[in-house]
Amino acid sequence: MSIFKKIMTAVRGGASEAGEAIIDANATRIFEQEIRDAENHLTKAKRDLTGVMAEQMAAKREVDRLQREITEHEGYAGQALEKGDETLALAVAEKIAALESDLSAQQQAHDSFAGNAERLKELVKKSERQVAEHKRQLSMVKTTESVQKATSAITDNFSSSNSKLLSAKDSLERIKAKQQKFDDKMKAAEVLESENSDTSLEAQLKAAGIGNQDSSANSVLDRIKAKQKQ
Amino acid sequence: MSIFKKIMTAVRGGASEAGEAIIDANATRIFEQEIRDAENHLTKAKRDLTGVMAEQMAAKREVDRLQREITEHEGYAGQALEKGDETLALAVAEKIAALESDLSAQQQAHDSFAGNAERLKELVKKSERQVAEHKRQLSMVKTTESVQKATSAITDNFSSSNSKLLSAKDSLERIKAKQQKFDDKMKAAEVLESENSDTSLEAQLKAAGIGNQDSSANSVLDRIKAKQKQ
Amino acid sequence: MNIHTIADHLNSLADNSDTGMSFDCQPISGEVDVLQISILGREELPIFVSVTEDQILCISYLWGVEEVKPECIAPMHESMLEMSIPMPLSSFSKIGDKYVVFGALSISSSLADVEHELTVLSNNAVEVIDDMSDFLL
Amino acid sequence: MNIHTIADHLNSLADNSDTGMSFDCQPISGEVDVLQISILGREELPIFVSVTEDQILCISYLWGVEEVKPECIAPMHESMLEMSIPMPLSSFSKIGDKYVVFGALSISSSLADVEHELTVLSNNAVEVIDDMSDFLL
Repeated sequence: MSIFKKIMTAVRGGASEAGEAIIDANATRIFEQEIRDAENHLTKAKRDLTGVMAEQMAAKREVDRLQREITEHEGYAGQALEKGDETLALAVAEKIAALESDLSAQQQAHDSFAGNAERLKELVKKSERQVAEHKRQLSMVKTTESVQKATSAITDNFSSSNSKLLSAKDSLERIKAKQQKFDDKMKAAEVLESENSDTSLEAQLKAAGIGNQDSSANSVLDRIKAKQKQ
Repeated sequence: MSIFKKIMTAVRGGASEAGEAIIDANATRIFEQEIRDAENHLTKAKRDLTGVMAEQMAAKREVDRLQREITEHEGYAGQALEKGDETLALAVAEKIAALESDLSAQQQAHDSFAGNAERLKELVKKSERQVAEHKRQLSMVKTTESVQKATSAITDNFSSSNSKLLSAKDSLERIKAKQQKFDDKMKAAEVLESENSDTSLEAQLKAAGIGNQDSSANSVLDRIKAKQKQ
Repeated sequence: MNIHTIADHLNSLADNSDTGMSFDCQPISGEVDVLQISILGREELPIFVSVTEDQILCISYLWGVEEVKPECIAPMHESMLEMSIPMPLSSFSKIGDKYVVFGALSISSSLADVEHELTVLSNNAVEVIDDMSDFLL
Repeated sequence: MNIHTIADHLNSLADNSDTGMSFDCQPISGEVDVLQISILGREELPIFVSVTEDQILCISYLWGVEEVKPECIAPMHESMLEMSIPMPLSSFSKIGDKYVVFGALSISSSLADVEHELTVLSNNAVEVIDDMSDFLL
């Protein structure tokens, strides 16, 4: 059964089986090990690819060098023939034959490296896709298990707190009532604030000596005298 | 009708009414203007709050200063009384009475600023909540409209391209077939690669002069002679 | 990022949140750590946060199957699926016999991202209950 | 972030994607800009990307209502809601008469985030079709 189907089955089981693992702990460890293996495999494939591409480049350089040398020696052989020196020409031709044999070997090696590099590139991409896919599946398993355990913790906490479970409609009603109360309080505070501003003005008038003076110099003096008698 | 219900109604309409706006362009502009207004309102409330808090602090400093000065003058009045200078004591008491009147005004101003600051803080928070809520609602409208327009563009593009719409099962089958073909190709490439390695070895043997020599010196010389005759 | 970092951040915000919301965090112990987050004035609709290896899950419980008018289950499911794209940062889900709205954030999200997610999730939850209440008994 | 930035990035990746996937992007003109993204080997299940003011929406179409066994609509809707949390980075939705999986990213996401989202979304889509095919005709 695919991971997706296992999870579909597990979540359908619901809160009653919250403790049950989707894939057992051992299977999870195996799954995680598989991801690590795939990642190691990927690292190895990338290193191999780097090596093969270096060899491919080296072979290409050797092919180019041999081709240049062959062209050069063909020139020498031509010059020897023009001078009528058949013996020298044959010696050069022997050298060319050896170079050509070398070239053929290098060309085949190069083609082989190129093919190998192509194959390794595909392998790297395939491994990258597999690692991403395994990680996605493991994330699904872990998320599902986490949600089931969290649900279980929340349910336990709720039952132990003896709080009454409200319906969604009742919750909403209470929230709206609190909101209304808050808005009313703000409006009242605003009214109070404007009243306070008036009081403040009154106080300022008093400070300027306009209006009633509730603290006369004589009463202050009486107060200080009373303090001294204590 | 709430934005949420408008969107529920609009998406229920489906692709056939894709072009229809959830709230008309003019209403969207009004909505966006409301958000800008709320943001300006918020900026103003924050500035007011900063101002009021500064005034509150200034009033607090003044209250403290007046209290210190009253205590100081109470000391002077006490000393005047101890020296039996009732006239001087009364003059100081007049000063204290004035300071106390000042203090009462400053204390009232301070309390008023404090109440005002509290109210402005609540107002700032409320405005922040409103701005966030309006932005959330506008995002819902814009996302829904964008999805409807995108769906419409995709549908138009699809019908104009005359491509045959595959069922999900058929699509999956084709994807799996391509996957299989790719895996087969990779396996074949691997086999070929190991064969190539053998060929490469053969080529290397040849280069070392072991095995058949297919390019003899004489044939090279004949080739060069033939070239010269051209 | 773990639930304690989130709790410390939200508790330290006090009046300095950019969203105008006041949070109160309470860890719940269990096989996994869960943070119960109450928002001032919305204590009836707490948000539960848990952290896995790769994501931060924020869940708000909406209502139980038993609160839905039986004939409304089908249209409700359809509406939930239809509203899933328009609803920002959250999706509907069903956990056991409870319907929820939830948001999942990357483990590398900033604390500001988490705060924004919680605010939008709470607003989504309140609006969903208000506007889907026709489906409820 | 707009669809052209995304297209340029994905097209320039070639062999250098970290996810092993090769993308091919094709803009679709219309009232809003939409980017059709094909993944090599999965051309039958393209992903459509559009960008709004605050998010990047990635949508993969699964199947039409007419492909579902009529008696399976209800259990399918329920499974979709139940799988919504476990399925990483994507959720189910219904657009008109089509079912989709989609992912929404913040407009401030990095191009690497977008690439990761597309890869996971594509994998989710393929797996969903495979594992929900019992519901289909």
